[in-house]
Parts: sequence; structure tokens; C-alpha cells
Amino acid sequence: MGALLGNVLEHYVMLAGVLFTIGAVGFLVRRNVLVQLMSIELMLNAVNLAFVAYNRVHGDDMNGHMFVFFIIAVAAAEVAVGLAIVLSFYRLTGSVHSDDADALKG
Amino acid sequence: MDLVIALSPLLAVGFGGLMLMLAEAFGKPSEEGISKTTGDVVDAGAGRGAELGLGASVVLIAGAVMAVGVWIVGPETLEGVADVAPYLLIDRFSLFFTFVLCLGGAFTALLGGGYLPEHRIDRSEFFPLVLFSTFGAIALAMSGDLLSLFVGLETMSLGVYCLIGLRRGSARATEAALKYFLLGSFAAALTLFGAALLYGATGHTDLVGIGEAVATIGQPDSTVAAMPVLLALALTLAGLGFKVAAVPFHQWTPDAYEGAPTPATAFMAAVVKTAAFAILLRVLLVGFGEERLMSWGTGWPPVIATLAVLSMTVGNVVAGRQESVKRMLAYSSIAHAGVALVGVAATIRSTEDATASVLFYLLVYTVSTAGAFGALILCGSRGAEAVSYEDLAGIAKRHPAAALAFSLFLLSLAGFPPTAGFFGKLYVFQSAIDSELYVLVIIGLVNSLIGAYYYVRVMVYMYMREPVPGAPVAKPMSSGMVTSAIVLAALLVLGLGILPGVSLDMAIAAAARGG
Amino acid sequence: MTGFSGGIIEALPYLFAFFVGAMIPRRQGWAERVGIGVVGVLAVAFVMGLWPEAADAEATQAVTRADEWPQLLNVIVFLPIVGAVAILFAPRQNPKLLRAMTMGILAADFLISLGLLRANMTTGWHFQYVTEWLPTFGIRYHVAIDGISLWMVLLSTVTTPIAALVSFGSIKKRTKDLCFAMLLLHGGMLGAFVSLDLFLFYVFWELMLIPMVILIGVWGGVEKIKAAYKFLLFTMAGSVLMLAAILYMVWAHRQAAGFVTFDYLAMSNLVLPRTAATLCFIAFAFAFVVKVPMWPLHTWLPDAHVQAPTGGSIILAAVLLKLGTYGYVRFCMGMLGGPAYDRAATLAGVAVGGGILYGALCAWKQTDVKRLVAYSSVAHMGFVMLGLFAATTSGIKGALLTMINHGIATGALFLLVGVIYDRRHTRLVSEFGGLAKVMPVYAAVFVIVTMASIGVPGTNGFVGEFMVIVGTFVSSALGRHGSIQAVLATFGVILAAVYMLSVVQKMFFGPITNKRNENLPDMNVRETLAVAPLVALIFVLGLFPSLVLDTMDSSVAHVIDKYNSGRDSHRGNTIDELRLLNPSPKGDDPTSYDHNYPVPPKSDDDESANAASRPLSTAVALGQGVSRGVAR
Amino acid sequence: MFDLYLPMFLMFAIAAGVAAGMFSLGQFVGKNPQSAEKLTPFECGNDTEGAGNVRLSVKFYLTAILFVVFDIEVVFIYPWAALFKGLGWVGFASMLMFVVALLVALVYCWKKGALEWEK
Repeated sequence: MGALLGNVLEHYVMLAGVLFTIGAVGFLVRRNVLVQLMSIELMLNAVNLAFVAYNRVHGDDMNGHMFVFFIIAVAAAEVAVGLAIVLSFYRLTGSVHSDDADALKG
Repeated sequence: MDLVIALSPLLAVGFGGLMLMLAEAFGKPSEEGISKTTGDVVDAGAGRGAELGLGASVVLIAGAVMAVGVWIVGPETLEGVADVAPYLLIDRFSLFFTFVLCLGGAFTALLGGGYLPEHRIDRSEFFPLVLFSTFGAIALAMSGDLLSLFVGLETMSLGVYCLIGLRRGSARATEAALKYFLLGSFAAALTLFGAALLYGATGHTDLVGIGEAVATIGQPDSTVAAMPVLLALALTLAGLGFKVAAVPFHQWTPDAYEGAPTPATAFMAAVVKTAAFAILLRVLLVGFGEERLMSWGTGWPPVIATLAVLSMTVGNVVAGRQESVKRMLAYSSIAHAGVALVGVAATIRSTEDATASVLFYLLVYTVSTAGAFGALILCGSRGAEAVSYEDLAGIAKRHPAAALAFSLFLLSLAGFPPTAGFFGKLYVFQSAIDSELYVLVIIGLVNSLIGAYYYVRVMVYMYMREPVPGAPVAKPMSSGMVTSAIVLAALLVLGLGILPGVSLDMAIAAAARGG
Repeated sequence: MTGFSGGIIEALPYLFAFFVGAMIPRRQGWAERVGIGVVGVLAVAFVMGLWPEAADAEATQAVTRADEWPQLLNVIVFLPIVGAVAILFAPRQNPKLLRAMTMGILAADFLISLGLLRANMTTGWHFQYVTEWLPTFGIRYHVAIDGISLWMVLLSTVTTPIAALVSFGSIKKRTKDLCFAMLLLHGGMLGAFVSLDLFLFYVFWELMLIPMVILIGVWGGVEKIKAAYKFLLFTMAGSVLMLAAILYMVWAHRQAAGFVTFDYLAMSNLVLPRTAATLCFIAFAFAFVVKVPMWPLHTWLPDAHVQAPTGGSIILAAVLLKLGTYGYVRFCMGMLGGPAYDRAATLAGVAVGGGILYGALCAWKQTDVKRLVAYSSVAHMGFVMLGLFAATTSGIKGALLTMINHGIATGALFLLVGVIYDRRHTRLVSEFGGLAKVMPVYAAVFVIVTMASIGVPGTNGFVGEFMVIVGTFVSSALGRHGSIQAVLATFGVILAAVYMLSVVQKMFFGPITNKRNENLPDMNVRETLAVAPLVALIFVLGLFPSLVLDTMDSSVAHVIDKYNSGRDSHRGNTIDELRLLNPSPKGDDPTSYDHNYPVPPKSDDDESANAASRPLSTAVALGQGVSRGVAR
Repeated sequence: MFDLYLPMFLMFAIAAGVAAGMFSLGQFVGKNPQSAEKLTPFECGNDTEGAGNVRLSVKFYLTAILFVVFDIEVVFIYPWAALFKGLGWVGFASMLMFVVALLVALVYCWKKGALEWEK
């Protein structure tokens, strides 16, 4: 077991859980596309926190940290692609409101 | 050195992608390419769609051939494979999937090579993107660890988001890309959180380690708590459910399929779904393969069975009422995901047969869907793309070959005997009956009845209906690449339908000896 | 005999591919034609390579009887299918060549099928050919005929050329699709009649569907599409349930005998638990009752007939309906005798009440001739099913004979209705009157065929119906209802006379009411040529029925004793008993009906071993691969 | 446990108090006339023209994103550099492949004109 006291791990995991739920609810509730993008990033960072906290418990290998590196890199790429799509969406429809995305119906 | 041989399909596709990027950047635009572009920076790849398409398909077919080569060499004998083991498992299971994914990618590249120049979409980034997405899909199918699962999933998905949003001018394509992007990254975040909980509970990130740790739940000395594992199971199922487009998570599919250019839709329907099933099978059978989790009472089979029933029923019923053929094919791909889920649910008792049936079904599904979309592309030309039923009215008189090809693929999707689709469905339902899931089989068969209705409805429009005088009529286009893709798909559909012996034994071998 | 012809058979596919390849006309110059021909040959070689067993004939472990040529059935079934594919490559521009090719192939098929008559129908399967198709599934390409299916094949090879001859006369547009649909339909029907492997039967059963839908949908009448949908969905609903029953029985056989097989011989040797047997019987019966059609599920037939073109409705009436009854004899009575016996009395009631009486009353009310003939065929098929439910020797023989007679008589009727439809483009009885004066030959033929369909002694109709009624009277399966049902059936014969003669009177005799009927041309050469063989058969079978009846003795006896053994085992078994009827079938003597009984595969990985699954260990092996090697 | 972090909490509290105090003082003590002229956005003296959200050209976005994407890769090079000695040739070869992929991406962006600042 890592140097951390047992119950402190729960604090971190609790925090990660709370952050994740905030991100998920933010994604589902908010209509502005940029806010949805931000809430996805929030969810990813909550997962990072959980990984680092758990890695502290399973002390010997650096799996958790390695995972975090990859998540950060992929999140950056995801944001790049996401912003490009949002930009072209904004260019075409003049708004970032996801309710306006109703050209495809039926 | 063995490692390079073992990973040859993956490296070929990746290296091919890089080469294609450079070729596209440094190639000189074709003369008619320059005249068309209005922007100040003349796209180097302008007007080069056909050549790049051919290059991409050659690379992907080479990948497929290498996969068969490594299969013949026998991945167990190559000892270099152990170095990269927990992250990329090179065994018969992943080689079979590599073959299917490369085949699907090759079809997409061929269709794209014909479709893009025809509809003046001059974004020839299409082909490097197809290569990189297939690279991600193969990595996903090969991955034996949550890390490479996530990286493969994201590489594939990012490529597909761009593929959809390629036609920047059209609001429909951008909107489709936006919807798929939002839901796709949401699904990836769910899967990730599941992975974090699994890592926390078991201390392993590789699937086999997780499987063994999960098996120790309940024993006195086990350090693994049941709660996070069950929560992780739910989250992973939700995340992969999005990717597989099972019903409760399918809202994005019709819009994404309809908005995207048709070759991209073929790619999503064939390759993305197959790769998602590959990883779903591996995660469920290896990560959560322990008896209690796999039993009908306490484990995931009832969840998968409900997903299957919902997907089949909703997919078929809603597909029947669609007006656009592309949207109908989107809902029918949801129904086919449902049938494959029946195979996954059937793994509770006859694991080998059920896994082999899912593998074979996915091979048949990839070929038939790619062929169907190819024929749909062939039926429409520049201004008059064939999308709705009315566009296809009376096309059998104007372009009998395209109509015949389209009917063949529709019959294969509907599951009529001489074609491969029937055998795939039969094999899945037989393994479901071996696991005594009678209700599932009955529902599946009734759904294939509904499915037969709307597949034959397209044939009715093609053969028996006259085009409404005023309506814009889709003129069939002539493109060598699309025709060659269709002929290849037709040969495979009939070949697998009449003589499925060889590929069937490969599927069984792939499912049986994991190592 | 087989040496030389075997060689031809081996070379046939390559010759055929070369011929088709070289025939693509648009390419000028000989080099391209030869080149494509060679590509065709390579393609066939590739296909042969995929299916190694088919290439060397002696791989078929079952040696058939000395005097019978094993490949005969393959040639009969696959000639039209390969012909259909060849038609696709033929040029679309000149229909004359297309028609000539189709008629040539159908005539050749008819002549070859006459070879079947040469062997006398002793007990056991004839012209049997077995080869491995999918060993891992136990699916074999197993074709054979016996007394019953022999006459079905001949009926089909006789009526399809006639239907083609007639439809080429009346249909001028899209000939290529018509030829393709006709040939594929012909091949599918023949395959369904001869296949003894449940999987093969199901493949041919579904293969027939699409060409018939195309026939109805493309050249049909006003609302042809609705009729095509109805036909497709009714039949599909039935066959989907049948597939579920097949899969269950295969699984049950695997539990009982240890190895997986789809073969009919193995399935008929299986005793299922009581509820499962009843459910399977309901599934199979539903599929065949829809096809027959029997009373509650017959609504698709009148629409399909009214909308179908003449040729299509001849085939539909003459052969497709017989598949339902043939399927009932072969699969419901042959495999699931027990539940068939329990349900026989009620189903016979439905056949008499719904089929014979209701069908006759509906026919009587119709104003459209084609719809009238459609309902009359519902009545005739009611007779056939009554004979099958009676399950006595004379009942079943009568039923089989009525199937052949109905095929001939109703086929001829539809042909004749097509004749006046081509002239007046209407089918309403009120439109015609006093045709006898204008078209004497046509009237004479119509009266003769009406006599046959009513069942006047001397024509074939009478013999069949008489034997069915006698069989119902003495049947043990129908118990005390037998006599009542026989009486009602005889009453049905009278009703048949009523509605047929009333139509004949209205259309042919009395004054010419409608001016347009004055100068209608009489039957031309093509139509007379088409109807002549049918009229001849009416009298031949009417006066010498023993030609057909004697050949059926052994196979009808076999069906009855399978039916009785099924009944005894079903009555005796407890709720969950699952066993093989006779555990040691004699698989190798050609005279027994268990010839070529499927044997468990002798390969090393014993089939039953991997049938019992080990969920966790294989799953771990699946993911484990070589990852164990990594020391982290 | 709480006493371990007491000084930190105190420091936070004081900082928050000072900041809040400054704002509230300005609000309550000073008089702030809401004249129209005072509410216009302050643009270093000259008056404003044109719409509020001027259309930014794409190149700002492009440069920022390219920076973010390429800078993240440094995350992977750091641990590799730390263990450079231990990894030997295999490590070097794999990192070489990683860098080559990045190079191809850079050349692609450059050739496609993503890095052009002024036309």
C-alpha cells in the first residue's frame, strides 16, 4: 500500500466522481456547444485525477501515470478536432447553440 | 525482427498513411484541379482523388494480405510478439479482425476514389484519414490492455469525425460531424472512467490481469471490491454501446450516417462497428469472463440480450418507415448490430461457437454493407445523388447492372439463402439456440422478417416503380473504382454464401485458440 | 456409362464458362472474346478449388445404385440455375436470342428429367448423390428422389416450359429479366423437391421466393406491388418459423446423438420431448399451410393470381402450391408423425370446411374468372390436405394424384384464361357471352379442362378425388369424424360442378351479348401447342392412373410407417424424453430408406467434445495469448 | 489532521479578505455616475467603430491549436529522455519513429500553408 492513509484515497476518488458527474450533467444539460466541449474536458480531467490517486495505492508500477500522459495527449487532439468542427459549424449556422443543429431530421 | 513481421499489417497501414499525406502535400495538382479551386492556396491534392484513392486501397489490401500471411506463419511461433504483448495481442482473433478491417477500409478507399471526384469534393485528405482510422481500428482490435483500447478507440474516432465533416460547405455534413463528435467523445469519457475504476479495483490495466483479479472477488483473501467492478462494467458497456450504436445509445447514428459523404458512411457502418465489436468481445470474454459475471442471473448476458432485442426491434421498425435509403441503411446497421449482440449474448454457454459466429457475421456484414453503399453511390451521379426511394425508382431499366448489384447486397443484408448474409444469421441463431436463448432467436427471426420487407421495398422501387415525371431522377454514374469495389464485394457475398467452408474454419480457429 | 460422361461433366463447367465469356457480343475482335472466355474458365477453376470435394466425384462416399447415374439430379437442378446466370451475360438488345436460350434450356431439362422414369421405383432413395458441403456444420449436399418427389419434379419440368411458351407470347418488354426469373424459379423448385438435407431444402425454399415476387411485381396487373408484398411476407413469415424449428431440431439431435447434422434421415429418426415436438410441428405446419394455402391463410392466393401475368400464375398454380403439400408429406408427416396424428382430425375439419366448402362458395360468387379459378384451386388443395390428414394408403395416394391433376387442370385453366385476356384485356365474366360460336376450338378445350377440374369420371380429376374420399372414410387418424368429413367432401365435389359449369355457361353458350366478341380470333398455334400436352395428360392419367400410382407404393408405405412409428413414440414418451428412434440405422444398403445416413465425422477433434463448452478457460486463452510471457 | 493545514487556510482567508475589501470599498464609498458616455467600452481614448465581435481570421486559431498539439508530444519525450541510457537502441528506434511521425505532420502543415502568417 502506498504512503497515503487509507481514507484519504476515498477523498480523491470522491472528488474525481463529483467532477465527473458535474462534467456529465454539464454535457447533457447545457445547450451551448462550447460548454459541452469544456464539460468533456472536465470529465477527462476527473478521470486523470482518479488514475493518479489509484496509482498512489498500487504503488509499484507507474501504470496510472502512464495512462494520464496518454489521456492528456489524446484530449488535446480531441479538442483540436472538436474546435475545428465547432468553428465550421459556427461559420455555417452563425450560432453555437446545439439546438440549431436540426438540418437532419426524420 | 519477428515483431516487425507480426506487426506488419499495422505498420503497413500506418506507414502508408504517412506516405499518402506527403504525396498529397507535395503532389502537383492536376490541371483541371487548379481551375476548380477558388481559394488562394491551391490544394496540392486538388483533383488527385482517383490516384490517392487507388493508392490507399492498394495499401489496405496489402495490409489484408499481410494479415493472412501472418495467419499462415502462425502468430504463436513468432516469439517477438511477447515484447508488445499486453498492449497489442497478435493472435488469430486479432488477425481475423485485421483482415476484415483492412477489407472494409479498402472498400471505403475505392468508393471514395470514385465518389469524391464525381461530387467535386476536393478534400483529398479523405484517403490519409481513412488509412489512419483503419490504423486505429486495427490497434483497437489487437489491444489487450485498457490503455491501447483507449488510444485505438480515439485514433479511429478522430479520423472518422474529420471524414464526416470533410464537406465543409454543407451544413448537413458539419452537423453530422458535430453530433458524432460530441456523443463519441462522451462515450470515450465514460469508457475511460470505467477503466479508471477497474484499475483502481484490480491494480491491473491489462485485460487478463483484470479477468483474474475479478475472478477472486468473494474469496476471503481477495482485495478486489465488487462495487467498482460492476460500475466499471456498466460504464464500459455504455461507452462501447455508443460506438456499436446499440439502441439506447443510437441517437447519433441516423444523422451521422445521412449527413456524411456515402464512402464515410460505409466506413462507419463497416469498420467502426466491427472494431467496436472486436473490443467488446475481448473485454467481455476476457475482462469480465468469470462464471458469476458471465452467468445469466448475475452477470452481463441479460444486459447484452436486452440491448440486442432493443436494437433489432427498434432498428428494424424505424428503418421500415424511412424515406431516405441512406437513413434506412443506417437503421438497418443498428438492427445488424442487434443480431451480432445476440451472438455475444450466446457466449454464455457455447463460447467458441458463439464467438466464431459473431466473427463470421461481422465479416459478412462488412462485405454486404460496403457493397450496398457502393451500389447506392453507383446509382447516383453529380447533381443527382441517389438518396431517397424516389430517386431509385425505375433505375433497373436505366442501369440494370447497378440495380442487380444493389439487389444482391440487399438480399444479403436481408438474409436470403444463396447469399452470405443468410449463413451469417443462421450461424448466430444456431449458437444462440445452443445456449438455449430461444426467445432471442424468435425475436431475431421475426425481425429478419420485418427487415426483408424494407430491403425488398428498395428492390420494388428499383424494378417495379416508374419515376414520378417531375421528380429529379438520379442518373447512374460510371466510375471504374466503384464498379471494381462492387464486383469484389459481390464475388465475396456469393462466395461466402455458397462456399463458406474455408472462411468459416478460419473464424472457428480465430475464436478457439486465442493464443 | 459414367467414365465418358463423367469426363464431360467435369469439363462442362469450364466449357460453359468459356462459352458464356466468349459470347459477350459488344467486344469486337476475337482476342477479347477468347480473353474473357479464359477469365471465365479461371473463375470456375477458382470456385472449384474453394470446394475441393465437388471436383473429385469419388469423394462421395455413398455409392448409388448400379443402373442409376448419380449426377442426373445435379444436372436437372443446376442446368436452369446456371442457365439463369448465363442469361445475365446474354445481350439485352435481341429478345429473340434470349427466348430461344430459355426455351432450349427448359426443353433440355424436360428431356433429361425423362431419364428419371427409366429406373423403376423400388424401396429406398433413387438417383442419390451425397457430398460434404460444410463438414463443421454437418451440412451435406444430399439429393435423392423417391416415388413422391419423382412426379413433382416431372410436373414442374412439364408445366414450366408451357408457362414460358405462353408468357413469351404475351410479354414483350424486359424479356431478359423474365427469362432470368423463370429459370431461377424453375431451378429453385426442382431443388426444393429433391433435397434431403434440411439446410439445402431451406436454401431452395427461399431461392424460389424472389423470382416469383419479381414475376408478380414487374409484369403484374394494376396493384401488382401490393400482391407481391403480400405473397412475400406471407411465405417469409412461414419460412422464418420453419428455420427456428430446424435449428432447434438440429440442436436436439446433437444432444441425443452427439454429432451435429442437418440431414432429413437423421431428423426423422429423432424423438423429441412432447411439448417441443408439438411446437416444432406447429412451426413446420404453419410454413406449409401458408404455402398450400389452407383456409385462414389463403388470402394471398387470389390477389397473387389476379395480379400475376399468365405464365407466372400457371407456375404459381401448378407447382408452387404443391411445395406446401409435398413439404407437409415429407417433413411434417415424415419427421413429426406424433403431433401430426394428434392434430389430424381438427386440421382435416379446417381443410373440409374452410378449404373445400368455403373455397367453392367463394368461387361461385366471383365475377372475375381468374379469381374464380384461384378459389377453385383453394378448394382442390383442400382435397389434397384432407387426403394427407387421413393418412391412409389410398388417402395419401389420392392426395398425391390430386396434386398432379390439379397442377395440370388448373395450369390449363389459367392458360386458357390468359388466352382471352390477351384478346380482350378483361377478365370479367359479364364481358363475354356466346364465345362458342366465335371460338369453337377454344370453347371445346375449355369444356374438356373444366370436366377435368370438376372431376368427371374418365378424366384425371375423378380418380384423385375418389381415392381421397375413400381414404377419409376409412381413416383411423380422423377417428369418428372421418365419415362426416367424407360426406362433406363429396358435397364439395358437387359445389365444384356448380360454379365451374355456371361460368362455362355464361361465357360460352347463349347469344353473343357483346359486340366486341364478334370477331375474336380463335386459338393460334402457340397457344394450341402449349395446351395440347396438358389435355393429353388429362386423358392419359384419367384412364391409366396406375402408371403413376404403382410407382408410389413403396414411398407411401414408407411415409405411413414413419407416421405410425412417430405416433407410437410420441404417445409413449414422457415430457422431457429425447432419444433416437432406432439407434443403429443401416446406412450402407441402397435398398433401405436409411441409405447414406449421416455418420459422425471420424476426424480426431471429436465433435461432441467441443460441443460441451468451457466458458472461462477458452475466454482466458482468447485474451491471454502470449501476454503471460511479459514480466513487468 | 486539521492542524497540519491550519496555516494554509489562514493564508487563503487573509488573501480573500483583502481582495473582497478592495472591491466593496470602491462600490460603497465612491459615487459612480452611470452616464452613457461612461458605459462605452474603453478603447484607449479613440471612440469605437464596427460591431462588437469582429470576425477573427482563422490563422490565430490555427497557430494556437498547432502549438497545443505539438507541445503535448513533449510529455512523451521527457520520460524517454530521463531513461535514455537504459533503453538502448530499441528505445531509440521507437522514439525515432515517434519523432518521424511528428516531422511528417509538421512538413504536411507547413506545405499546406497552415503556418503562413501574412499572405
